[in-house]
Amino acid sequence: MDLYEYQGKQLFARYGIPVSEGSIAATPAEAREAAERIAAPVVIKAQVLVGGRGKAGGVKLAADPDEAEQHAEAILGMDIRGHTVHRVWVERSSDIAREYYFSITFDRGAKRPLLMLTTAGGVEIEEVAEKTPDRLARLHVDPLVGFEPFHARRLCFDAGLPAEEMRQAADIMAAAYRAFVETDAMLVEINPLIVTPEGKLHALDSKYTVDDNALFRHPDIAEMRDLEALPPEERMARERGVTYVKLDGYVGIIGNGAGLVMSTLDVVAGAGGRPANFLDVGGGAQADEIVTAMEVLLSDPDVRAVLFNVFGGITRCDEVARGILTALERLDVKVPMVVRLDGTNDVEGRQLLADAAPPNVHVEETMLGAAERVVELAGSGA
Amino acid sequence: MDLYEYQGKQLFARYGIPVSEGSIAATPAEAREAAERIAAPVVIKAQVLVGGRGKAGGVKLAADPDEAEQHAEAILGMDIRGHTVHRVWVERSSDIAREYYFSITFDRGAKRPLLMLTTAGGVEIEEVAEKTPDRLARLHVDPLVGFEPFHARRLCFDAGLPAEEMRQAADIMAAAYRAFVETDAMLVEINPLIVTPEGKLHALDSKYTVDDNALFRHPDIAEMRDLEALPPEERMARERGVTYVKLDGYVGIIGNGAGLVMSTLDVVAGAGGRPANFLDVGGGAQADEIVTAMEVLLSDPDVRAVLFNVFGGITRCDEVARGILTALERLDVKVPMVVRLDGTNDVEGRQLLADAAPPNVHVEETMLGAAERVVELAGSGA
Amino acid sequence: MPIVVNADTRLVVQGITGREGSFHTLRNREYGTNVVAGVTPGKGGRDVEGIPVYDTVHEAVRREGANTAMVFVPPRFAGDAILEAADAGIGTIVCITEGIPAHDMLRIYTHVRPRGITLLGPNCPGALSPGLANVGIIPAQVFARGRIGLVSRSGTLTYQIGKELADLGLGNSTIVGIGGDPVVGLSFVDVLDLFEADPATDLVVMVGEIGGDEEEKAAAFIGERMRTPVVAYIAGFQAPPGRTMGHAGAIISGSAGTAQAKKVALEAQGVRVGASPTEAARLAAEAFAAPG
Amino acid sequence: MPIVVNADTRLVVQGITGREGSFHTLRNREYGTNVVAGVTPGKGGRDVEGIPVYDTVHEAVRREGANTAMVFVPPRFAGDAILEAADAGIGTIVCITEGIPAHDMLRIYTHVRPRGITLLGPNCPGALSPGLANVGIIPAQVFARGRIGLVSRSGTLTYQIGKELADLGLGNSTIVGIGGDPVVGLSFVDVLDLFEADPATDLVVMVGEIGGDEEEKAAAFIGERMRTPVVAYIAGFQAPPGRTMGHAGAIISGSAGTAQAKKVALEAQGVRVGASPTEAARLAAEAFAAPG
Repeated sequence: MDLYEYQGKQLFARYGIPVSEGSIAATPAEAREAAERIAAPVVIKAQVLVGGRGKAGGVKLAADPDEAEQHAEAILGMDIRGHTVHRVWVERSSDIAREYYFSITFDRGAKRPLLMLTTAGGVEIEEVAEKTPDRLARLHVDPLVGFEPFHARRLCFDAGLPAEEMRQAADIMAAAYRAFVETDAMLVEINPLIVTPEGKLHALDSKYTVDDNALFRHPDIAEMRDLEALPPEERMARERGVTYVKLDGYVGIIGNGAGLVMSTLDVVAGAGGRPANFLDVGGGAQADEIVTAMEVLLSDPDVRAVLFNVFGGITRCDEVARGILTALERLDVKVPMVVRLDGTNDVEGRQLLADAAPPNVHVEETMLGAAERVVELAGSGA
Repeated sequence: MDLYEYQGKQLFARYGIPVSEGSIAATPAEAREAAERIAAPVVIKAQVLVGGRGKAGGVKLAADPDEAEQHAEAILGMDIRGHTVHRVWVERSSDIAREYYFSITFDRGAKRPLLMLTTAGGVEIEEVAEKTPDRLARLHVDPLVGFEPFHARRLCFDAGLPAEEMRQAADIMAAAYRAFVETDAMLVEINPLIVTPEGKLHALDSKYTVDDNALFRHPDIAEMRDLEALPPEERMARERGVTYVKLDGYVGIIGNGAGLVMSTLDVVAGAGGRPANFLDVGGGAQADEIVTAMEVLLSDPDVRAVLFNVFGGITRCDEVARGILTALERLDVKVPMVVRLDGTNDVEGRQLLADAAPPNVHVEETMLGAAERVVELAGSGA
Repeated sequence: MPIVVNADTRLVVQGITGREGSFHTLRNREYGTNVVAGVTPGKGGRDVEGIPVYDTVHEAVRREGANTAMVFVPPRFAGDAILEAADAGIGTIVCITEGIPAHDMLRIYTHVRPRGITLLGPNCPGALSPGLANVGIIPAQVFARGRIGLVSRSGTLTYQIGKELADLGLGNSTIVGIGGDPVVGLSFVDVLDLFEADPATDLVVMVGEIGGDEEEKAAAFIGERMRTPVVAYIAGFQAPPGRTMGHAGAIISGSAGTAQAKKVALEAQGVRVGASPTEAARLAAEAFAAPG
Repeated sequence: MPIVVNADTRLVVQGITGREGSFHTLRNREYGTNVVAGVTPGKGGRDVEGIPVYDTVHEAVRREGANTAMVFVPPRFAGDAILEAADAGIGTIVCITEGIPAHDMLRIYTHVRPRGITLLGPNCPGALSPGLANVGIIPAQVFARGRIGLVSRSGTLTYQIGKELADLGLGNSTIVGIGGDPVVGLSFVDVLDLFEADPATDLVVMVGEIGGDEEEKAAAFIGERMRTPVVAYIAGFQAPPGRTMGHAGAIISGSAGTAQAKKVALEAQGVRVGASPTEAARLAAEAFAAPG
């Protein structure tokens, strides 16, 4: 789960990482009030879960409350790379002497947290890694031993931080590590980590991702989720507990198991079609779950045909067939469906479909055959 | 550093282990006030850093404040195995259905914390270990992984705890483990861990030892040290930062390095003498430290002769000789001294002593020879 | 002796009295797996159709000599269950549970790895050595006994490929589902290493997917160390970056972890990569028929 | 090649710019030890009489190929220093510092042990292989070169015994001070194991003291595994129970850890235990003269 800048900064503040004074605003009037409270020049920052808002005009400096209100007016509702701005963060403007970068990522390859620090901050870290790799200090922390003072020293010396800033940097890194572990984060990024003309270090932006699987122990963070930010189909999927990712094609795809569904997308693409989505009903799905999944998938108006690809292990194919038939009864299904059932109780499943013989359902024996068929049907059904 | 029962219970309470309501009292009047505040039958418990206070009459039940005052009167000032009672702990009396035992010790052999739980509590654990070893559940915890729910389950099931008490026991064990780690404890013992007739678990006594080397990070615990409890020579030694242990003999012993001093005690005993103390001046001692050490040692009126055994490594023998001569000047040394100097600058050291030729100082070449000489001098000097 | 699970397996099932736990335990036993015990705290002394239940894994080890554990407990307790099994001296731990927090697995992995414990999963279908033992949820009927090792991050996709191999008359020595989480115990490299040393395996089919760099590491390992031929399949060419595709670990981060990059890395080491499960099975059949 | 420190030692000193650190570093170098670097955070770029100083151990490893570290920093920072050395890939860490909290050492020991790192100390005088290298504070002039391995929990007591051996014309292959703390890296058993495999060592003198059960474990190890003869000395027969005798680890807990118990355990395995350092040296001379 990705957090907005202001949410990440709330967590920063909780762990003692210095951030600017600020407020969240959903309307230009709220932005004005925030600027009045701060009583100093402020920055109005679009809150979106995507990069590049600066270039898109989503970050503006305002000298006074009037200007804050005007900028908020312009930014709220803006579309930034497909994301609508619903809220702006209004914070006290900072004077910047230097910009650094610090992050902790969950390095699954090394199976350890990876810490990175560079004095070349304010740009994408990939750029630093590519252009000035010697200015990028990197190290891994043993997750059982944790973050020790020597890690801080090594990062500071390797990145070439001025001696007088090391104490502050070490405190920020230790706090960020604590936040990373205690909030089950997959990413904690401070970019830029600024140095003010007075020599104070300070987080000017935040990128913060929390492990979905650990949200049960962080109810406060789980509540930060903004369902508004999702496309309507994905919102529906999330509410109903279905694993769904919207894509930009027109062949709706349902299957059981993440790997098989991903493979189905690829095979459909190989057959010349464009997948409209990824939808995994998971293992052991019951008829009801099949109906729910169908409903989510069909709520996407781009879907012209549906491919049902199930390999029964725990999942029983007769149960899936029953789900399909129920869905056809309950929902007004206008698009053709190709169904391929294999594995546990596949014969029974196919028999159920053959007996009911719904007019727009086409049963195929193989995955490859099913993919070819659905592409053909989607093409002619437009 | 060993803590008194009431100090250990303060730490228990801090970590959420249930303890009885109570107060500390240094006078019978304070004990009466405490009993009045509690307004229920109380137990008056002598606070001493030694076991066996129950048998010695140091624990008494009082039905009312009058009785509390009387018992406190009797217990305060009592001598329990060489320890004078300066304070009593007055706590609400508990009803006891069952007595358990739980402890966490620093197991240096296994290099892990050792947890022990038995339902045969209230007696010395050595007795349980010997007589009913199958009722004693023991396990080690990996210090990097820490205490996990499975440890609690295993202890509870292995010890045969009733199912309905497991939740409470698990919470107490987890709290005790946290206390053990966070306060750098070498021992956390709850004996008895009682079950009340209502089924509540509760710590009725505490034994708590904290690592001296870690006191720098626990100033609050360091302040709990009761210098009054020490014999006067050891109090003086502690105040002056000298490593000193009082023994019951009459040959005063000073040396450099714990192993060499222990060995010197043994060699003196082998020569027929009885050591009065252990005193290690440590590595690299300067003349001033020698004077201080001598002062501590000579404050013991039992000392009839002194053996100075130094093997110079970092320590320079000439520096030691200078310290001895200064001490002889400053202190009124009435007992004979045998000095053996070997290692770094030994020739210079011996020369200094030979030049000054103080009347009661005898220089010996070997450790064995020095031990024999001091025993002889101590015997004739009585 | 086939790898991970085999005739020496003495299985204890953690969470045996749960609905899923008991269902799959009995299926595994029916298949011929030597299921010696189950563990459910507080239910010690009962039995599940004759399988004795204990309160702790330690007891199951002491009383029944269990050497392999299958973890079937809910995600918030599963990490603790793995640590319990490791502490009890279990040598092979198969964790089926999906949804364990990644930080829990980081700590557990760091703890068990240097102790030489074989941890399979979490979020995996388990391991099956046809004819000998099945530990997990792999539908054994799909797979025939044979000499092809199969290793995969995905469950159903593995069954698909097993089925396609069976259709071509080919069977498996062992099927190992390593799991779809960001941090799993056995990696592709670990399993390839086991297959390389396994006299019962003549060819390996490796089924990867987007996310992480384990397939790339496997490619390097194959190039440097393997004599047993390997054929691969990679899923997720159509996956968009930054989205989790069902498995917690199936996500392209920035430009890292794409199916294309994995395919290129494997092909650079001479590994043929099928464009579909069907083609992967066909390539395996060709490699199997070719002179070693 | 003598054990722990020898001609291959490339030493980095952590805390080189401190008073004690620089004094002993220069003494070690003067003796012939290959001191390649020092580390003091913030003083990188300076030098101590020609020895380059770095800010981190990693840099000292990268630039100077250090393979052994000597830790000379104050107790509250020493644990961190050991972890830094381990993280930097140092294979042998000698920690002189006294007073490190026992819980710190518990965590450090658990971390470094499975990684195969040789940790000597803390609270130890170091190791000396006469004529080759001296890492620590052992006064080299006391010891002659020879074929007796010497291992001890105590510093000055070791010097005493070394001197007594020298007086009898005997010298040492390596002198190892394992340290007087409750948790130290190398135990008696570890060092005995190294001496057993060391062709330069014909006899071992082991110097124990009260507290813990490492001498008892050593006795068992000697009985089961050692062919090299061992002679012992134990200090602390006069120590009262429950009191720390100078070394944090020198304490009799209840009835455990007494000198008598250790003596009995050793003698039960045929180890002769001297009643004084003088007698221990004499027993060593006898054993050394006897046909192996």
